[in-house]
Amino acid sequence: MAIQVKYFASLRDRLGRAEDRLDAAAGLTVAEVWAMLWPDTPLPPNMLTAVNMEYAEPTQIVHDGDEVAFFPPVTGG
Amino acid sequence: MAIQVKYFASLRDRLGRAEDRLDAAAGLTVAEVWAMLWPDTPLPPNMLTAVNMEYAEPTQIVHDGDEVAFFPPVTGG
Amino acid sequence: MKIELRARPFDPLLELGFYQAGLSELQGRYGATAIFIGTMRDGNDGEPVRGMTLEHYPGMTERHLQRIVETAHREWPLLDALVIHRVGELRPNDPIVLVAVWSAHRAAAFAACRFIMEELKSKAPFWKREDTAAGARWVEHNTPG
Amino acid sequence: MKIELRARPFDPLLELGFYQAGLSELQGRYGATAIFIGTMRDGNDGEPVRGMTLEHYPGMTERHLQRIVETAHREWPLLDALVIHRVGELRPNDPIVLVAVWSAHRAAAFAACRFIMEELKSKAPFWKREDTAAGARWVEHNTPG
Repeated sequence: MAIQVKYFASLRDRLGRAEDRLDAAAGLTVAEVWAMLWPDTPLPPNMLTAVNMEYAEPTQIVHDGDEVAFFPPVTGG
Repeated sequence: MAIQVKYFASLRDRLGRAEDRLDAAAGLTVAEVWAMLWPDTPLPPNMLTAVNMEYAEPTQIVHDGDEVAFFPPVTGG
Repeated sequence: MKIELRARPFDPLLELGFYQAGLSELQGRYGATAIFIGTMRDGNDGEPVRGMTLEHYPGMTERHLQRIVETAHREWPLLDALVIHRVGELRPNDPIVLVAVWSAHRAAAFAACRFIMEELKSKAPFWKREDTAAGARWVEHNTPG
Repeated sequence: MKIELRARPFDPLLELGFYQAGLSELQGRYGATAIFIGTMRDGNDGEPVRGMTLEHYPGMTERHLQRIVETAHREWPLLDALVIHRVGELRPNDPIVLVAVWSAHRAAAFAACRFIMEELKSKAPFWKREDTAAGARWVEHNTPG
């Protein structure tokens, strides 16, 4: 399956890029998507995750074509 | 002593006048000011009273030159 | 800080704009402005209302509005506040009251704006008389906040 | 109901005036308008701030703002609501966010306006980067509401 991955704000700055594309076997969780892309970098504490623009737990299973996002706490308003 | 008395809103309409002047012996309370002016008309329930533009209890003593006001619950805003 | 009674219709957004333009020394310091505008409705208690008269107690009304805003200033870290309240004859859709408060942060701005409105409605001596098809009637109490 | 992101500076009072002018069928029905305006301050955490960049997650931000306002509409008897939020480069004193809600009575208007702001600040994916003398820094968390 193909997963589109996005990073925002301070996390994007830290990683040095805004997007990734992951081709992997089906059945991965959000946390496993991160671990496959960043095997040497644990997801920083407090980071939030979204799947297809909905907030998601790290344990949520992703599917082919999903967009997974990682970002720090929001600070709008 | 001389007391200036004011009535507002529905109370003024009911009484048919906006002001009274009372000349009386010293030491009256707000309630007694009303009773002297309107011996046959009990102060309608819920009415509020003020002395010199400060909310007052019916038991407050009034003094020469004071302005006493009687009015219904306020409905501004 | 400005507290004003107005005998003629006023435009709350225009007033706000003018007033805020005068707050040049606060520019960059306020992060939060909370505003409430009360407007005359064309009906109340299920009956059409064609007009309204707002009576007040000259002197006492201004004094209590002033005190309410001063209390808000003591209670919360406000940078400024503006209150304008109509008196006299109103038509439906006429603004009745404008309350605006400026603060560094939103918690104080929201709380103070709400406080000023609740205090105003319970303590400032104003009285509404509504003009309905059945004649004039005094509003007996305010809607709970 | 209107929810908008703006990439350029906007005038909240002008926007409010325009929007409310379009609410002609609500005239006489709303007795209460509660408004919040968030403005960029020129300092934060004791340090001068010269500018700010507001990043967002295109698509997700709009979706969540929409949902927040819809939730407010379900929770309170609102007549209308307007939310405008900046993205991009801001200077001190630039408006960041405008939230306005119209209702018959003040309790619903106040509560819904506050709710929308708190939800927006905790759920809508926006991120602030401040430009200070020491360089750019990401704001790590919002001031508690």
